[in-house]
Amino acid sequence: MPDAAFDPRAVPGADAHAAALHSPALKHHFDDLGQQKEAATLGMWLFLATEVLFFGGLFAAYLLYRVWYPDVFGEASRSLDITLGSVNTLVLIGSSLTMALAVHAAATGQRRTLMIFIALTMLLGAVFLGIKGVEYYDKIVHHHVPGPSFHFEGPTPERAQLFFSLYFAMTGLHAFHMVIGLGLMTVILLMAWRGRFSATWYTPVEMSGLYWHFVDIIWIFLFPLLYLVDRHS
Amino acid sequence: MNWSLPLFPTGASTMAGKVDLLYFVLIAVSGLAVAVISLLIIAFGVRYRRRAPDQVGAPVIPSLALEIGWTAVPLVVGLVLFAWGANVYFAQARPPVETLDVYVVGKQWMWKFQHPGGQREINELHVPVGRAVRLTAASEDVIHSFFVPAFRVKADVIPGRYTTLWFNATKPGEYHLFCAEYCGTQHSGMIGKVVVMEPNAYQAWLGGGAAEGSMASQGQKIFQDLACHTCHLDSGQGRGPTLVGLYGSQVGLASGQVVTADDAYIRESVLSPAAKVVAGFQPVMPTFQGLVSEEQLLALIEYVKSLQAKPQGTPATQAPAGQQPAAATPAAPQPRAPGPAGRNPGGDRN
Amino acid sequence: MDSLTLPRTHYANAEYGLRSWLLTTDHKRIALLFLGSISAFFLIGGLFAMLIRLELLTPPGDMVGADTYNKLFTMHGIVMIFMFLIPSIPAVFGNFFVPIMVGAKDLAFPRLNLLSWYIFMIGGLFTLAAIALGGVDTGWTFYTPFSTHASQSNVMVAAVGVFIMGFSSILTGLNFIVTIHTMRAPGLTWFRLPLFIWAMYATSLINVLGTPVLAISLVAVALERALHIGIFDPAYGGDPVLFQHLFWFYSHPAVYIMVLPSMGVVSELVATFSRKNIFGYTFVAFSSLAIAVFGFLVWGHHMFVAGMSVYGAMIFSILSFMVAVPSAVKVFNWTATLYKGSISYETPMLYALGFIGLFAVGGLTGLFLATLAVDVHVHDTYFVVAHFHYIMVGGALMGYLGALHYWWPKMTGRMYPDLIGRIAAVTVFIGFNLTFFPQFVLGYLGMPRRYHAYAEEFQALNVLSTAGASILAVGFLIPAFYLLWSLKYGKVAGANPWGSVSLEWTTPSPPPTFNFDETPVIAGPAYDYREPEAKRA
Amino acid sequence: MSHVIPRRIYYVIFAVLVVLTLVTTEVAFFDFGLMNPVIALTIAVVKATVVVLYFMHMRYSSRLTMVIGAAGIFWLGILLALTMSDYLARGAGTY
Repeated sequence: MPDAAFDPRAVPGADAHAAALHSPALKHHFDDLGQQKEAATLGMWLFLATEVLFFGGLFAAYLLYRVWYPDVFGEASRSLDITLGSVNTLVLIGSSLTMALAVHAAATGQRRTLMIFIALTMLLGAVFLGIKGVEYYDKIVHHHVPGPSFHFEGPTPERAQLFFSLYFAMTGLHAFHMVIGLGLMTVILLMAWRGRFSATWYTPVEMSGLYWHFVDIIWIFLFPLLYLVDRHS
Repeated sequence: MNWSLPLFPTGASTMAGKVDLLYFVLIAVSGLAVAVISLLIIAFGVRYRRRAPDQVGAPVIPSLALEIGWTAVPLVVGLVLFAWGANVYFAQARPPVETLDVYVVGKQWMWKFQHPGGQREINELHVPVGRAVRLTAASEDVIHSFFVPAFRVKADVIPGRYTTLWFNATKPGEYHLFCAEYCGTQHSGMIGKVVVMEPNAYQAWLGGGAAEGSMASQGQKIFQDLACHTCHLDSGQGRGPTLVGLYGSQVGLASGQVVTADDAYIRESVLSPAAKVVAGFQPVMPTFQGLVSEEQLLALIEYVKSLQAKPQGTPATQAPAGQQPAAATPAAPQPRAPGPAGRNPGGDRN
Repeated sequence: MDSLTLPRTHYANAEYGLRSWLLTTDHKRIALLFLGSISAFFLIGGLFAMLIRLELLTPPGDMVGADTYNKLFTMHGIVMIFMFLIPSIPAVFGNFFVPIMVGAKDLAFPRLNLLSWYIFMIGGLFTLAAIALGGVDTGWTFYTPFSTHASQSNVMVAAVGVFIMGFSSILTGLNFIVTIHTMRAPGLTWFRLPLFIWAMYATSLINVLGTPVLAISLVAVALERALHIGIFDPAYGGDPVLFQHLFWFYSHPAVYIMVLPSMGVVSELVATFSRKNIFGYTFVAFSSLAIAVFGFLVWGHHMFVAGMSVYGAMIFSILSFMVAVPSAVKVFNWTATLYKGSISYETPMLYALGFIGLFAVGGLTGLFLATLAVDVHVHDTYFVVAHFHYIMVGGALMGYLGALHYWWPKMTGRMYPDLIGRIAAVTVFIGFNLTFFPQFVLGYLGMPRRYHAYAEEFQALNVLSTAGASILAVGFLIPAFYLLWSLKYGKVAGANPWGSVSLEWTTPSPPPTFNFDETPVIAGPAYDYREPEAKRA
Repeated sequence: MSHVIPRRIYYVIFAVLVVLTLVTTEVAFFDFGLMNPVIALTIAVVKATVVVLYFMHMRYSSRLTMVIGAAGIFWLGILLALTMSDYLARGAGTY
């Protein structure tokens, strides 16, 4: 259970509290670091709420068309490579772990460990995008990319094209967010390298951590919705 | 400059009266509310205008009862109006059983009408007075909206599916037809006339009718041209199910689902045939997407409608789908063994 | 009255030079940047409106071609909604006064606030580029399959422009929510906050939770138009009506984004100019939140004739009647506030009273459109045009002008000539009613929306409407002159020209860069005009 | 917020997520009819909740943060529910 009477202004450790009041990172319009951290966290979670709704539009389209065309969605989903999909999910969960450990390292002031874990997270992110690239290439080869060259062995090919439109829209948007995450992480790596973070102020690391975990959660939903449709028949 | 200043539209359909009544009640309720608010503002405004420069308003204790009152009253009035509106809307959405069917195709910037008797019209629709007319509408390109102000009727016409609307004209005359959903350059030119005629004048107009025969016969010609008859034999022995007596019946699908064979089902079966495969048949039918226009589709539907149980010699052997046990679909793709002798009594469609 | 003097240094003259304005993180300067940009965009949108009204003088529509007319009403819609109405009060008066009324030095994320202005300008330039390249003719609604297949105009450029501007309102909304939650002055509990802050909070909720869905629907239109990724394409079994669901999920709450801030302003104006506490403070505050939440449940009333299911339409219709109740509660509480007040009729109060009257008409005609049977007849006719103009011009714009005149002395330190202000307000009121009331009649007569040429019998009412539009245009231009005039020659206003007890009037006009010399402590409830001895009791 | 939790919790959470991923992939190959998507989504929701609570420190954050997170999900629910209320009721008659 979270601390009973949570006071957003509470900062761990009395001495750290005193130091925090005059820490260079305290912005002039905030009273103390606790208020500044609470503001940053609320701001990030609000931004993540907008991202939930941004992807939500595509989830609404997916939900409708899966209800309308369950069989076609099954066939088209079976044409996706499930091993690559599940491996990719594990890779992304791994990158979430390394990101969480990076935030932990920042919170305890271990600069070198922070940089290692950030680099690991970026590596796993790149691996994910690599595997995604392989899948996309495979789709191009099989002419499963919506457009004039689309071809799909199945009863109603044009509805399969609808599935692949959703597939490329959702995974494309997710991959785009991954690229932004990698960019974000490069900035964090630079700042960590220049020693900008300390145990009392590492908000950018935590915020990019929240962003990265969110992108992982989107994939946690995309994987069953796109890859695991009617795998049994 | 046209100086005529009409303030209220003529009502020329059975629905017009109901909608107008609801409209007047809404005006009364809104007018009353605006009047009360304006009078209160003016009264308080004059009564409590500031007299001394440093005069301060007296503190007023807000009363909970008043607050709950003016929350509950609008809610109740609103729900009553909702229920009334929904009731009339239901009647607008459900055509009566006996209707004169006309087919409408909306196309960028014209309305094309097809009567079952074969008459074709553009931007003009002749209908008899006093009879319910049901329009089945399709669009060839973008969303249009069929709007006849005098009948208080409007329905969007959406590509990819059929929408229906109905009216029962009460006064002969010519009424505006507008396209109400923005559809491009000539959106304001996509207008026309609905001509409501006395029954005998309507029959005379029908008489002068189409040269190329009824819509059903046009459908039959298309049915032959596209070689549909090679698979869809009347006897049901071909690779495709028989279409005799199909329209309106319940059809058992290979997936075990049972659907009603309405306009949308026939349209979908022509454009994406493998979507709903009839039980006991293989998905071998090619798609006719792009090969058949909206008008031809409507003609085909009219033809299928005309194939009610024909009193021919050979009884229809296609077992009414409902009774055919779905489990008995033969695994082998060969057409079902013909067994006319008494396996199922022909002809008496339920 | 000792002769008041302007404070020697304040936020506007603390620094000089273009860099100090273009790289400022002071919320007050960013508010002025927004004020400048949206005023320019308002003129462009207003120009399109005048051209439309001139075109509709004659039935055959012979002033401009059909395509040009379609582009005119589309650009009028896009510029007025996305580039003026949605940012108007939040970005100008929200930016300027949320920190001050909350007792903070600045918004939670000052740099993000500046970024919000730059994103708004980039999006704005994209949309203006779409105009320069030949305009877009899909209507501000971008309905598919017209926008994805049939339109030959700059749909992509305009969609990108609106997409980018969406992020500006998300960032501003996010900034306000965090500021109101974490940076309130000591003693300033939620129920001591001014009602303008409640309205800003509710508006920001809608901004943050609604705008992303508009963004994804525009992305889907762009994908379908450019890369055949056909999510709404009927040829692939897609449903064009699904776009309408996604579009209106944002666009109906957007009309509350436009009118809620004005409601907050009117609450301030009615309290200040009747020198009385608001009648039913908590009800008015919670009605803002109720509008924000319920506003998301009612979008289906835009689609009653779009082939929706009958039961789905009934659900949306009943919810649309319910969302009208909080608005009614507000109007009743404003009217009750006048009771036993000490009412004075300076320009802002005229705009506030105009707002209450016109918004009441706008809101009630919304009930006509929520009633299923009547909506079938009046949907996509001039009845709808009149309804939303009563809400947006009669409501949002009157509230904006009221706010502009109410806080002008605080922002500039100078007072404008009040008599001319009142004349302008009355002109706007008369011109507005003459323009849009005939359109209710035209609507029920059956004149469809977005018509370049119309039937003969509608001409008389259209001429009346165009006459009203010219009066309205004059009414809108007059304030531009005397407000700019007042910057140099206006009387010095002093800290509290209206005698209000609200927090923003306790700091000098124009305020110093950090708003307060020392953080204020709030002791009593908001709008407490009681005599000093009554307060102590 | 800046609450530091021991590292081994992260490893435990990682293990849970990996197991759930393997389970959901495996379960998809068994035919439970309509229950298949329900199971897949339940597992996904459990995984997402675990990531939010522990990796994203929601368990140690202020109640307001939880309200904001829940609001995002609730608004997505509004979009999905009311859109589908139109489509699922089309069987019973469209306008």
